[in-house]
Amino acid sequence: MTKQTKYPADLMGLKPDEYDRVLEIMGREPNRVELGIFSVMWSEHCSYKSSKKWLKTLPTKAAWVIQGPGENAGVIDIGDGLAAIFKMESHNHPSFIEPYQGAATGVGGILRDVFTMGARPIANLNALRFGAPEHPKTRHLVSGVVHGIGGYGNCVGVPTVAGEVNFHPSYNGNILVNAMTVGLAKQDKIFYSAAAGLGNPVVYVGSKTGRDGIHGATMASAEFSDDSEEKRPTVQVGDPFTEKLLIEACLELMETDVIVAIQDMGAAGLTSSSFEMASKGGMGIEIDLDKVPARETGMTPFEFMLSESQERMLIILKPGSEPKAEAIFKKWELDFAVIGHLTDTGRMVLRFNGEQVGDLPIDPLAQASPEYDRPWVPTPPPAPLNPVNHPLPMPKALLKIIGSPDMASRRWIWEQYDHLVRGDTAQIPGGDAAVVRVQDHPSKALAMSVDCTPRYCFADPVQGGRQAVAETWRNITAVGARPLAITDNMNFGNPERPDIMGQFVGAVQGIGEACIALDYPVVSGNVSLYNETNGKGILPTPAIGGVGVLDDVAKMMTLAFKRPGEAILVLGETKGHLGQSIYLREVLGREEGPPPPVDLAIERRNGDFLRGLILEGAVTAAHDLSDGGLLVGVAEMALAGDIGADISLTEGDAFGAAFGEDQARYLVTCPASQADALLGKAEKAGIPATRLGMTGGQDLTVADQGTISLAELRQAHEGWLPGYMAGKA
Amino acid sequence: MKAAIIVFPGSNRDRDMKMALTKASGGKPPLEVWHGDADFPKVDLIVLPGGFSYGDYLRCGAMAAHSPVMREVKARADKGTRVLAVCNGFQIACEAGLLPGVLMSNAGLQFICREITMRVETSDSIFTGKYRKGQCIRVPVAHHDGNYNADADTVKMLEDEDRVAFRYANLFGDVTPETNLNGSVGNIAGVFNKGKTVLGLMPHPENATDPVCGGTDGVGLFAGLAEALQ
Amino acid sequence: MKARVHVSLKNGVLDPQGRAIGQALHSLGFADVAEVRQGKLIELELSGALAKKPKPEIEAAVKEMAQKLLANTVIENFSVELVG
Amino acid sequence: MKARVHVSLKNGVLDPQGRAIGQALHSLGFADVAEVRQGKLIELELSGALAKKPKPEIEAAVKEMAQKLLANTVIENFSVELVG
Ligand SMILES: Nc1ncnc2c1ncn2[C@@H]1O[C@H](COP(=O)(O)OP(=O)(O)O)[C@@H](O)[C@H]1O
Ligand SMILES: [Mg+2]
Repeated sequence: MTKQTKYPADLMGLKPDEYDRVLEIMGREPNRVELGIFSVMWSEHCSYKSSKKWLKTLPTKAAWVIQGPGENAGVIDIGDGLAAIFKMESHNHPSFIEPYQGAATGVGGILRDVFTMGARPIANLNALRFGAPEHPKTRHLVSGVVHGIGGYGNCVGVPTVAGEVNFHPSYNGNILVNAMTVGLAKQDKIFYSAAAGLGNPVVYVGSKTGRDGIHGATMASAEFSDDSEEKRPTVQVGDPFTEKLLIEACLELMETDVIVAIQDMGAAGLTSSSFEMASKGGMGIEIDLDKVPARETGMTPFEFMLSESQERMLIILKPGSEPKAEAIFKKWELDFAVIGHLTDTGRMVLRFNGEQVGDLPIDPLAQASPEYDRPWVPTPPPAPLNPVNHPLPMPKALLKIIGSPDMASRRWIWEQYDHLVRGDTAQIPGGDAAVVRVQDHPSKALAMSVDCTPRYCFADPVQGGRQAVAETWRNITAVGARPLAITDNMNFGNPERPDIMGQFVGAVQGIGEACIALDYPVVSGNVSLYNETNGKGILPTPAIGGVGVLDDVAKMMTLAFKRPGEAILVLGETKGHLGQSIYLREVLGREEGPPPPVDLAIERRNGDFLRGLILEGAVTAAHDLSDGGLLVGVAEMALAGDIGADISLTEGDAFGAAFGEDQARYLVTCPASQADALLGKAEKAGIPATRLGMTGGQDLTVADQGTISLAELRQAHEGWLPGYMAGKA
Repeated sequence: MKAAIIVFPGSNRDRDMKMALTKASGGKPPLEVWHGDADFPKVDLIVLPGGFSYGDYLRCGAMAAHSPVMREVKARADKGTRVLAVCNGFQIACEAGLLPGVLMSNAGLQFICREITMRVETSDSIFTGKYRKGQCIRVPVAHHDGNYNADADTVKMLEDEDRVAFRYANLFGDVTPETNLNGSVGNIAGVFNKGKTVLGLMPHPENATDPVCGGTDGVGLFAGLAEALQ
Repeated sequence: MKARVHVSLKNGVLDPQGRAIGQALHSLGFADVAEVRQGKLIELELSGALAKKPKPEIEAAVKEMAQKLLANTVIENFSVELVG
Repeated sequence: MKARVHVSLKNGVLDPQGRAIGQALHSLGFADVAEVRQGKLIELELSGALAKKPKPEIEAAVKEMAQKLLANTVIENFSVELVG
């Protein structure tokens, strides 16, 4: 067939073959509004066209999953008729261009995804990745992002309780800002986005629409080059006060019985929200764009449909309930406008100034968006680790590690976040997982953590994917909670490159394996591709956010040493795996070897055992081991409790034992008199466990290796980030 | 004790305050008064809670200070109704002229959320009667604009009239530049009006009333009020 | 009719924001910046009856807005300027 | 030598501050305020060699400061004025 397609001068990001598809679906040439709609709906960001095939393979089911991926956020049953609703989302590109507003609006966006389902947001988390500290932009980006997250979260009154931060040169031109929100709802008050009811009113609420971030969704899917910094597309400005009003107004409306469906306006604003609602419900929709509240004069249909103005929602109401709903939004001083109604045509019809300005079929656009099976090559297995020498005495090596950019305390960050507001934060940042009480419940609490070790993922995406899931599971376990489900944020480079696509496929495989083995399904997530600058991709970074439940918050465990003279034990096997370790990188300057393998059956066995110990009150402190290994773990527990320790490393290679990053391990303490009983119990359960030493004093001493004072360790650990931000280092 | 919490659209520690007051009054929840309702029943204690009353984009508390409900709060305070103003509430009370001074940006220009120590400067008030003068208590702060400022004459007057309620200190009771987390004049964390019927403070005693979340050093303040106002 | 209200900290009131900007400028290599003060400039678009009044009356109205809300006269000064 | 840098949000960029001030003025009874925008006014006291240079050079230096630090040119405009 010879087709003579005349392509428009501006394809708005669509590929020629995608434009051919547009012609087929439309049966005619689209006008500018229609083309713009196709372009955002089919952008990577909205359509998941490169990732869909692989995401479908992730395990998403469990008895406690109420809603898996596909809605605004995932929903799990946490007992007593209650549900936890959560999701994570990226705002990488906007945050690089304008760190304060980019990060702030990232928080605003993820909050809306969660409260749109009927949940009261009770906690925010964030996973941040910056370039090398010495890169000239890094300090400014850290400062802006942290201020932005705090500026938004503090004002809306949702505590920011946990997160993670890495520095690596691969993020120099493309930082990652992933924000997660956890909310609480009653199981019989969960709201979905599928439109229903012929003729039902389509209602717009929240802020007015301006010319904000037109084409943000396509920008989020475009690779960066140096001159995109110069182009400086319009960035949205967040208004946390309005968001606060919107949360309260929506939750108040949800107490009534008038909502058929509700959806936030996220990326691609009115376009994607209206298409998704109509498509999910198999309905058509007619919108009168003159009715959309406008912030500026002279806005065009194109601008109305593609604006990414923040703090807006779309609601399908039961007929006749408009006055009741309007009264609530007026009380909160928010805009309220009926902008259209549902039809049974399966089409979206747009009107403006009395004329029809767009007419598109809904399903082909929303559901038959392109799906690519991108070519991929598996990541070659990493070369074995070359011999390792030990240039520094152990105390000096520990000092260097604990004050390194990736390991130093994040206090400077989380003290700028209100992590206490609402009065339910039982475990503040600085521990393994944050713990937030379930409001008005006598004993229940949620535990949450976000984790990923990108250097592992780069060396071996499958192991790295497993490890990221396992680490959140371990963190939640270490506070005594039962891990229930995860959300993911898949940050990768350009999927059109087979090696990058291979990283993605590998990570998805690893994540899936871990979810199955740990009974820990994926209930929501987000994909951010094209994270590259000038052809150089970021380290593959599948950030995982986990949520678990603690039935009795009084049993919550923390990592601080509690008393001098207690026994310190290690659960799990220490083999001394130094490949891809922090020790190797920070002390020897080498990023090499395979990452530690993750044996998921052992993960589960060891973790379940520890949780049992915590719940029966057999341990006084617990901490999972990850970056930096055992000695770093001991140091963190000592610093948190301001009590030193005396330990000995019995096994062969002392440095491997001290700094190896073998997985599935925990440190615990217990009264000295009960150590033998605990070891016996572990042996009976088939769990490797060893006695490491005793707590006490104000120093950390490793037999035969030397001593270092807590004061010196604290100085290095607490000092680096504030010092760096003040312009030192 | 009959208490009312004034809820502005951007209040966000109203719930924390409600939990603390409910506990202190033996399970009886306080009244919640919406900022648009200047008309509310007679109470023994009015609370201005923390948060970002109207977004606080101009100056913290500036807009709330001019809201209709604040006119009513001022009128009642003038007649002796007790007022507890915490964090954003303190900012509002200063802007409204219920308390002297202003709250400027923290000297470090950053939001600070952290548990701190404050020294009780007087036990001669119904707010602080359950504490010893000189006692050091641990409570969290969470603010960006807590830098208390007043001219030298005002500060002298506050001191002469025993109207400084709390100062930022260390656990030994030393009031030093290092313990001055936000730049406040004289490390002042909280002040009274003349007559000590109104207390404004930046730290959050309401977030220190539960052993599971934040400790219990703030309990004394609420227990004292409940006892005195029953 | 437009009015501009310039709100600045009174002399003698410490301006940490200004000082931080000054330090940042120094570290960027702008050594010859002796002092920095940061103030607010609030631009009001006036309409209706007010906009049609004689200038002195408009100015008085804007001054009242500044006094009541836009500035905190304990620590801030303000000045009003009418444009166009 | 003094320089003033006026930093304001670009047209079309949401100005939550300005909007909130406008609403507050209305509720105080100032009905005839149609729109409010809030900007910054940064006053720099210049000294040393820079202060002695010809005006166009000073202006260029201050513009560079604004570009690099004082304004966020993604969402803000600025203008420079030399005084005295
Ligand atoms: N960006 C952040 N925001 C809030 N808390 C953070 C952030 N980064 C790190 N933290 C907190 O600091 C502590 C240490 O972080 P991390 O080393 O990543 O923990 P872990 O190794 O247990 O996963 C955790 O409690 C974490 O929640
Ligand atoms: Mg951990």
